[in-house]
Amino acid sequence: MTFIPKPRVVHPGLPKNKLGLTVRDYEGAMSTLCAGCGHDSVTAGIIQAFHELDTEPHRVVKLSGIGCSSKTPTYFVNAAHGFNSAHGRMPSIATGANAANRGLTYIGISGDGDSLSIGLGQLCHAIRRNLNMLYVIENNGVYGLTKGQFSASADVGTKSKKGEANAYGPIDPAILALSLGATFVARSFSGDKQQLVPLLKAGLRHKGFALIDVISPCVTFNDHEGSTKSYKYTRDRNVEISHADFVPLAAEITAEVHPGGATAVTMHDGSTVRFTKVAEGYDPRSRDKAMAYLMDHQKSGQVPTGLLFVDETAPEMHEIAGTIEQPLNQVPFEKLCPGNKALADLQEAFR
Amino acid sequence: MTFIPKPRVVHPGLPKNKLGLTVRDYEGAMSTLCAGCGHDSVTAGIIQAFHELDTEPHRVVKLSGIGCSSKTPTYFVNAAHGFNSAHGRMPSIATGANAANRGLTYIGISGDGDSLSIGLGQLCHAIRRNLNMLYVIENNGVYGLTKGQFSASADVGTKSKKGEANAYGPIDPAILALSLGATFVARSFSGDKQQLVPLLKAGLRHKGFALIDVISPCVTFNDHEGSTKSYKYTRDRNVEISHADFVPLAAEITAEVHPGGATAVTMHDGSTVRFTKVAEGYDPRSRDKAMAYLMDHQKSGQVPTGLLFVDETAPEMHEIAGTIEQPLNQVPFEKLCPGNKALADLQEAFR
Amino acid sequence: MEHLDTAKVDRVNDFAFKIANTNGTGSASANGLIMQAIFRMGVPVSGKNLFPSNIQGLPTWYEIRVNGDGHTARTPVYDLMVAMNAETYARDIKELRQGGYLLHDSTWPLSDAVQRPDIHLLGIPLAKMCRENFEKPREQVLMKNIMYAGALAALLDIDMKVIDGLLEEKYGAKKSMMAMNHKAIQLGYRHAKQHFQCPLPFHLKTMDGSHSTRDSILIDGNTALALGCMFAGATVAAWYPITPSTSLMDAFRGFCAAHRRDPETGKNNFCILQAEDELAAIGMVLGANWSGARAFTSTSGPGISLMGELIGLAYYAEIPAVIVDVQRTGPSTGMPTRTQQGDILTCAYASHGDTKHILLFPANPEECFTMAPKAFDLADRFQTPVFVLSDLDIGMNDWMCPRLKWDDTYRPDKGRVLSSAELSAMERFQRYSDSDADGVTSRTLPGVHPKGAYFTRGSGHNKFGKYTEIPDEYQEVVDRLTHKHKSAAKHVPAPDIRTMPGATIGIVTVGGCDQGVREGIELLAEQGIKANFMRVRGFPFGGNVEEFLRAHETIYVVEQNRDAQLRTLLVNETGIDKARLRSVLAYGGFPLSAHHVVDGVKRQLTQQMGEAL
Amino acid sequence: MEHLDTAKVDRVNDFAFKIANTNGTGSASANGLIMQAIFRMGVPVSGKNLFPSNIQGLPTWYEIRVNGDGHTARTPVYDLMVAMNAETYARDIKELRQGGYLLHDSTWPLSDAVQRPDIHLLGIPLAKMCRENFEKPREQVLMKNIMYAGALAALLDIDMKVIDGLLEEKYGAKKSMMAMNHKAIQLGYRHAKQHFQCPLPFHLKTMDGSHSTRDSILIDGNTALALGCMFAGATVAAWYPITPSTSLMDAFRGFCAAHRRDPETGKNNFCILQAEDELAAIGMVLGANWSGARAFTSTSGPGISLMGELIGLAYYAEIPAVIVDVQRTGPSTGMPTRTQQGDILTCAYASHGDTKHILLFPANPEECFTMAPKAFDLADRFQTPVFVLSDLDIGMNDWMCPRLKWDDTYRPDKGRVLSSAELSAMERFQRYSDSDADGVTSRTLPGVHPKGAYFTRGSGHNKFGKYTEIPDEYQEVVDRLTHKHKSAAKHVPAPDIRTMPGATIGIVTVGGCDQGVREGIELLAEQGIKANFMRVRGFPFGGNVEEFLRAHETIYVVEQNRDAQLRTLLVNETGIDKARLRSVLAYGGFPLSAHHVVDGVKRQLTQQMGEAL
Ligand SMILES: Cc1ncc(C[n+]2csc(CCOP(=O)(O)OP(=O)(O)O)c2C)c(N)n1
Ligand SMILES: Cc1ncc(C[n+]2csc(CCOP(=O)(O)OP(=O)(O)O)c2C)c(N)n1
Ligand code: SF4
Ligand code: SF4
Ligand SMILES: [Mg+2]
Ligand SMILES: [Mg+2]
Repeated sequence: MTFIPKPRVVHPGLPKNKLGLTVRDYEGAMSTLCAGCGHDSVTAGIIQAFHELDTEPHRVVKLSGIGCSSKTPTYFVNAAHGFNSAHGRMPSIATGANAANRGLTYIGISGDGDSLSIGLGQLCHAIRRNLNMLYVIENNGVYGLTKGQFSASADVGTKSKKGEANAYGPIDPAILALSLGATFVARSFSGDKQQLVPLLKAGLRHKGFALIDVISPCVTFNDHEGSTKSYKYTRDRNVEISHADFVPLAAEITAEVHPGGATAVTMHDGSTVRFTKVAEGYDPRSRDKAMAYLMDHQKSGQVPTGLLFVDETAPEMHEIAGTIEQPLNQVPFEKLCPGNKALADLQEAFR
Repeated sequence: MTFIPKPRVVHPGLPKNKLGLTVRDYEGAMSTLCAGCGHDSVTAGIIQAFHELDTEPHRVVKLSGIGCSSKTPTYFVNAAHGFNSAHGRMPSIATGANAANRGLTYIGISGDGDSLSIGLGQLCHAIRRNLNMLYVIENNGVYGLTKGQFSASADVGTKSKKGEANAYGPIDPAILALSLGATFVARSFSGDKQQLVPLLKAGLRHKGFALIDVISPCVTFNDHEGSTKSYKYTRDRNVEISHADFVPLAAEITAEVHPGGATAVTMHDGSTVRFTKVAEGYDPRSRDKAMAYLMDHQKSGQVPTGLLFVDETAPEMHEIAGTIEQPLNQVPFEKLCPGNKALADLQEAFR
Repeated sequence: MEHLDTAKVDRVNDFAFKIANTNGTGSASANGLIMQAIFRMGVPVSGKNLFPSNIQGLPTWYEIRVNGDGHTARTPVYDLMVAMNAETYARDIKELRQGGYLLHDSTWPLSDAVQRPDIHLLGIPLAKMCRENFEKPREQVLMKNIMYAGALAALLDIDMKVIDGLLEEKYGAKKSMMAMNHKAIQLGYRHAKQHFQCPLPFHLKTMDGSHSTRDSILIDGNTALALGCMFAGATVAAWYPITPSTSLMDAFRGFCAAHRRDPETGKNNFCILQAEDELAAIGMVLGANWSGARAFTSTSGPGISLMGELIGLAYYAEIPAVIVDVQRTGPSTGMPTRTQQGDILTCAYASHGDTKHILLFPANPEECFTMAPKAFDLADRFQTPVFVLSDLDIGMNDWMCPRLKWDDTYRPDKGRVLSSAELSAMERFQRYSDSDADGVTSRTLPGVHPKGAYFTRGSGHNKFGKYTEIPDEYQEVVDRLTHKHKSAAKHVPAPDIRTMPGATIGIVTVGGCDQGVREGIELLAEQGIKANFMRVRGFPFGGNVEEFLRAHETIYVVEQNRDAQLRTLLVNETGIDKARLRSVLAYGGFPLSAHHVVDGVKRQLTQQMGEAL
Repeated sequence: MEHLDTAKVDRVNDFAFKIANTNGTGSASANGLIMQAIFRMGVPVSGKNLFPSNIQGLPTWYEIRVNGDGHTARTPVYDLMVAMNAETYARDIKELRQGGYLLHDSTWPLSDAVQRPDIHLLGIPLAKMCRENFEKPREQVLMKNIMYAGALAALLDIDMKVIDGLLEEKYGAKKSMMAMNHKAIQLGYRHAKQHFQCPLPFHLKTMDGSHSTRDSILIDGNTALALGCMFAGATVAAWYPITPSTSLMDAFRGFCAAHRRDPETGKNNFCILQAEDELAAIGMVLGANWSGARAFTSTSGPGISLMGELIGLAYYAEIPAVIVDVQRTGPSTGMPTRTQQGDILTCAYASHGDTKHILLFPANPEECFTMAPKAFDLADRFQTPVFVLSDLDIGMNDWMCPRLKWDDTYRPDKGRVLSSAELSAMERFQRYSDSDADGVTSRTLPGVHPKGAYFTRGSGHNKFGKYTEIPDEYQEVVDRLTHKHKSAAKHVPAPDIRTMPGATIGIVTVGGCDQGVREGIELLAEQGIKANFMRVRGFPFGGNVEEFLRAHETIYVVEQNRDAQLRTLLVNETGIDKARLRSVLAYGGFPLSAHHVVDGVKRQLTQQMGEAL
């Protein structure tokens, strides 16, 4: 990937956020993905989300594994540190980075191959630790960068470009996450920015591990007739079962409340996630109900999307570990080293 | 572990199975585990199950990873090939062995550390392939062989021997397996042979991946007051929600049928699994119901046991792959090598 | 690079040209068409595809070298550049020799990047002609490439009948495609004929006789290796996709589908498992070989690192395994679409603790084919992992090589595996006893016979296969493993040694460097520097390797990595004095070319003279 | 083993005894009690715990050597054997020197296994006495051990006041425990006094002055290394349990709990993560160091193999990391509770592709402590992984060593990390440019300043940190890495060199072999064979390592692995002629003892003479 820096044309008209930054200030290098790749739309959504959240660009840490999807952190928030790590290992690297500095905003971008095959174990354990980060799976049902092999999220019967049908059952990241006790589980579609952006914002503000499974079609290897991860298939089957709006702290709440069921969830920073549409009998605050609903619809071939489950109360990794508030990488050495006197004293135990 | 061969005392009285073998013929080397270790009871159950199934000992393949639990294949069926592999890698090695020879009976023994931490990814993918084997997790909530660290199956709040409480949420192998589309999911308790043996038999006869999560207390590191994997705790909380009897092919069916709900499932070899007791409204043939039930009870602190779910219809790995019936390691070379003539012909494509 | 200036101007069947393009535009088929056409004319040719680690829109190059004498190593200087990618104009034009030709799309004015008065410009308004002749945008993109192919046919005197034949074979069925391609070829061809003086001073001439390609095929190493695995009787393959090894497993699947389906049942006489990662892939391979099937995996550097632990298990528990490492540029993710020989040491000593492995080093697709059965035979005979170290250049580029032959009398050497009969006859089986002269003991397969049962483990065991923590019992087994590894030296392929009367210098190399080094030696000879040649083909090293080293005071080891890994292995594993071995290293990621060897050797020779003075 | 016969009979503070037992019976506390009591008497002592890879019921041994001159290496011959495990009688008795003593439980008749007229039997009806004096079965098991401790006190003249003191410290609080232990000690003590002639000819005598242990502590290497990490300012630790490294992280947790809790909030100034496996553990360490914390992991062989891929990422992306490898016997799972130095090469060249790493080799707990901060300083300064290669013997056995000291003026060398101020002052930050003389470039931490942002990648990158596939740009970076690694030679700990007037032979060793080799050199000197000593302490090797090698015609390299890994590394990475280096190898899993060195060197010397003739 050669990085042709985008000409920073000044658009006086562009709206500024609280930091006085325009959306351009959240962009990255020019994408080198295929024209029309779903991943580029997700990147656009991420850029908008950060802008609307008034995030300080350099306080963001963006991480990824290996894959076309994992290349995308290069394409947003240039002023943020990025780590394009190794295939399937981003969760552990994000865990370490967060352990060292809990004060930053962590976003991880992965693919279905990166997360559900080689990286499955690490993903599951990051969920278990409730690591405080937004984890986006750009799910296209194939290994894009290695030219189109089926991934573990490929549905039974979906056809490869050469026409072979996949026979192995899929791993549904949302169902998996729910079964592992994830505290924020959502699914969206790269083609639906209206839905995606609020979810990204909510996920970024969630305290703990926020997983968003974004169906993000691979135009080159998995967008053909017979594929269950194509734009067309996803558009047709996509049913939004709970639409969430993100309402920043102290913003006036305008969205109209939907009748009955869940209405809103308050995030730890005081902002709220407001449900303007929830399927009958569905409650995004109930893990069991969410699970039951998803498993039921897995068979139907529908693709339920939206904020599927959220629990803002569970402790995240540092709360569990009892770490100090101050980022560990900023604790002065004097506080860390007990010194020679203490050393002399403690050695009495070794006499 | 030094292997003091057990004196093969001849017990004329011991009952013989169809092969004329007594239970002693299914034993292995003397156990070197701690006196009272739950794993030894599981071993005893396995020995009984094989004997009652009239299995030819040398047609069994026993595999394991690393851990106290993984040592146990040495302690049963001496006449079977055993493979004590590497930590967390048994599923892949079993997959390869089975790929090479589908004609044998495969049993894998693992621990909660071996399967839910380092081996989690491989376990999940073996489930996904519906690899034809019985996979037993001897679950004690700790790493026994490395002296008692919490494993990923340790419940929130359970106390270590030193008194520290575990803070991370547990991974429940049964719930995980259901969410991944496992075709046979059961849970039992090393202290309940009545329940365990029929489950082992059913699992061995199941076509596809049979997972049995056996709570198997570690007397040395996790059997104390405050542990949620102790003998006492498990005995008190263990609720059998579906009792299965295994009825071999053509054996007269005697077990009385329980009122309503599931009654029996026929295995691919014609034998039947008969439910003599099933909780009200529970149906071990419904994945959704089973999942809903387990998730519901996870909170209650109960330990639901029994045959939780079974689907005998799903294709196993070789059916999915379309492999010939004859074991691949026995196909004559003549059938495998196209020969020089064919080579000459196919090279026209490279001109 | 001196050949720049010494480049002869008028040459038949001896020149090189390069096509610069953008990936994802379908240029591959146009480039392949030309390459194949030249090949069918009987003229020795080689193509190097330099593509990015990306799917669409980045620079990609295809280099074609034509050489009547059969030299097919990469050459870095070109007589003709087909510059289809404005983004790389500047870089591309630099690679043209003085008096070279630049074929470009004159639809737009040439950028000022082109500042070389000493080259000839050949402008064709390709984009414009496409717009005028084809409707669909995609068609316009694809046909632009076919069009320059047509122009090249005219400029280089490629036989149009051959080209038509190839198109016929490819599109015969699809009439519309056929028509479109034919039209594009003609458009390019005619335009060139009309506007340029064809052919150019360097051009093609149909060849027959000695160096002709009549009895050769055009094949890449991954395809050849896949063929070899099928012929060797491999039934189980487990892998995880990774460039540049992926095409090997694709080819294996293809060949098995064609030749391994049971006629009666239509079922597969093979089982290919796409694993969840490389740790699982190698685990599957161990399980399958342990059960008596021939199983292999193919991967590249990162996969080798991940397989480390289980490779040690296979070594210590003595389980056969064939591991193909199609090397790419490391370390870490490195440059996935660039070549290197950087895993030699990692593979030789893979895994923690004391371990040593068997390595095979194919140099070209032909050896990829022949070394595959060899690898399985060695793995089975020595009950241990065997690595086949190919690389991206060998594996993914099309090489011209003699038609492959198969000896129908070949039968797999399964090594010491006890049959049911043998087992029932014997008193008692003990896995690691009864070592033969090579240090190999007999093994058994699951399910064969009750007496054959034993417990395989990676933990300490004695010669009976029982767990032990007793020093002597442990040492007895690992010492036998040392002996076993040494014994393999007699069985790995002997080195390829080519001597020259009066030569005192020795040049040692490995794998894909073969062509470049041999051409380099010819060029050096022309300059009066005579050298003998040895290409190592296997590890552990046989006696003749050490002999060759001892026979030369000064030895240059040519290899494609930074740390002189072959040299290190030679120093570790032979008695040779390190000081005699000097390194010539090329590790930028492109295939080796003769000038690397010539320049490297000459630089050091003059140095030495300096020192000598 | 000649010292058997030459063993002097009457010796004060110079003897060895061994306790054979079954694991899980709580013998550890009894053995520790004796060991500590001798230590408190001021007498140099060492204990080697030979335990099985199992939790309960298998043979376990504890060897105690007492040596007034301060020799603490393992000795394989014993003056007294406390044989508490009938299963191993036969083996245990073999290890007694002529005229040695066997202390056994005479509750039952001695098995016929005991066929040595040349030793003295000391029978005590321990089991019987336990049954008579203690009720609970568990008590009976535990107290049996305390009872033989009492007997040993009488037989070896251990100061009873010291023992009472130790019991007081340990059980002072728990009166009942105190009483029970005291009773058991007395029972054993009195029985010995009554029935045997105490003390035995070899026995203890309180020591003061030069070699006395007054200013020493008794500590294992894992504990010392954990201390070192805490003092070095490590805040993040990620690990996966594995013998023999587990106790290191346990100790680190303990120290942090005691010294790293924020007084006000009670919150932790540290974060210890029990990872799901070693791949995750190293990933966490990379992430944390990348973010500017000091982070480390501790593991053993199998873990190193699993970390391979990410170690290569750290090397190429230039991320600091400290990796402690407490080596155990390989390959594969090997013998988890036995020691070896088998990961030297694996660590030096870990990961595929061209990689080289920095290694530190502590020889004892004191160096474990001092090398911890050194490791972090080197990792931060050179922005690369640093391995600390300890082993099971150093890590898990109690060693006598001088009290540890800490220089309060020490401040971490964080290397070239740009501050927010520096960044805002500079025009533009480029990650891999502005290399200093050592080949180190400056880095930035996330969240510090917008100008500091860059993209870290394991894929090909140029000096600006941008993705590249261009040969020159790629080579520029990896060539700097070569230079950077070389530069570290000046900064790793210098070798420990000890010369002897008139010595011509050189003996080179590493790590835990230190004690055995130095004692061996003394013994050789007594026999007229003079040798100089060098213990390598770090890699890359500094100039003085090569100097020492050049200065000796004949060099013996003593190490604990099968494949002469240190020798190989010396040959690869210095200019020394391989032929000069001969190996003395001990790799059965037990700690090295002097006789390995003496026998090994003498055997080869006589050989050479033979050759010379
Ligand atoms: C250890 C290792 N194995 C294999 C690869 C090759 N590889 C690169 S990307 C990829 C899969 C990417 O699939 P996915 O995560 O779904 O991303 P996508 O390209 O589909 O967005 C693989 C197998 C690698 N880079 N590293
Ligand atoms: C690669 C690797 N890492 C770590 C270890 C150390 N180890 C041995 S057993 C074990 C955990 C065993 O726990 P579990 O699977 O629950 O078995 P249990 O002993 O509890 O029955 C570990 C971490 C190892 N053998 N290999
Ligand atoms: S290959 Fe697929 S996933 Fe990769 S960039 Fe192209 S469209 Fe996107
Ligand atoms: S430590 Fe625990 S798991 Fe291991 S053998 Fe003892 S009781 Fe069983
Ligand atoms: Mg994908
Ligand atoms: Mg366990």
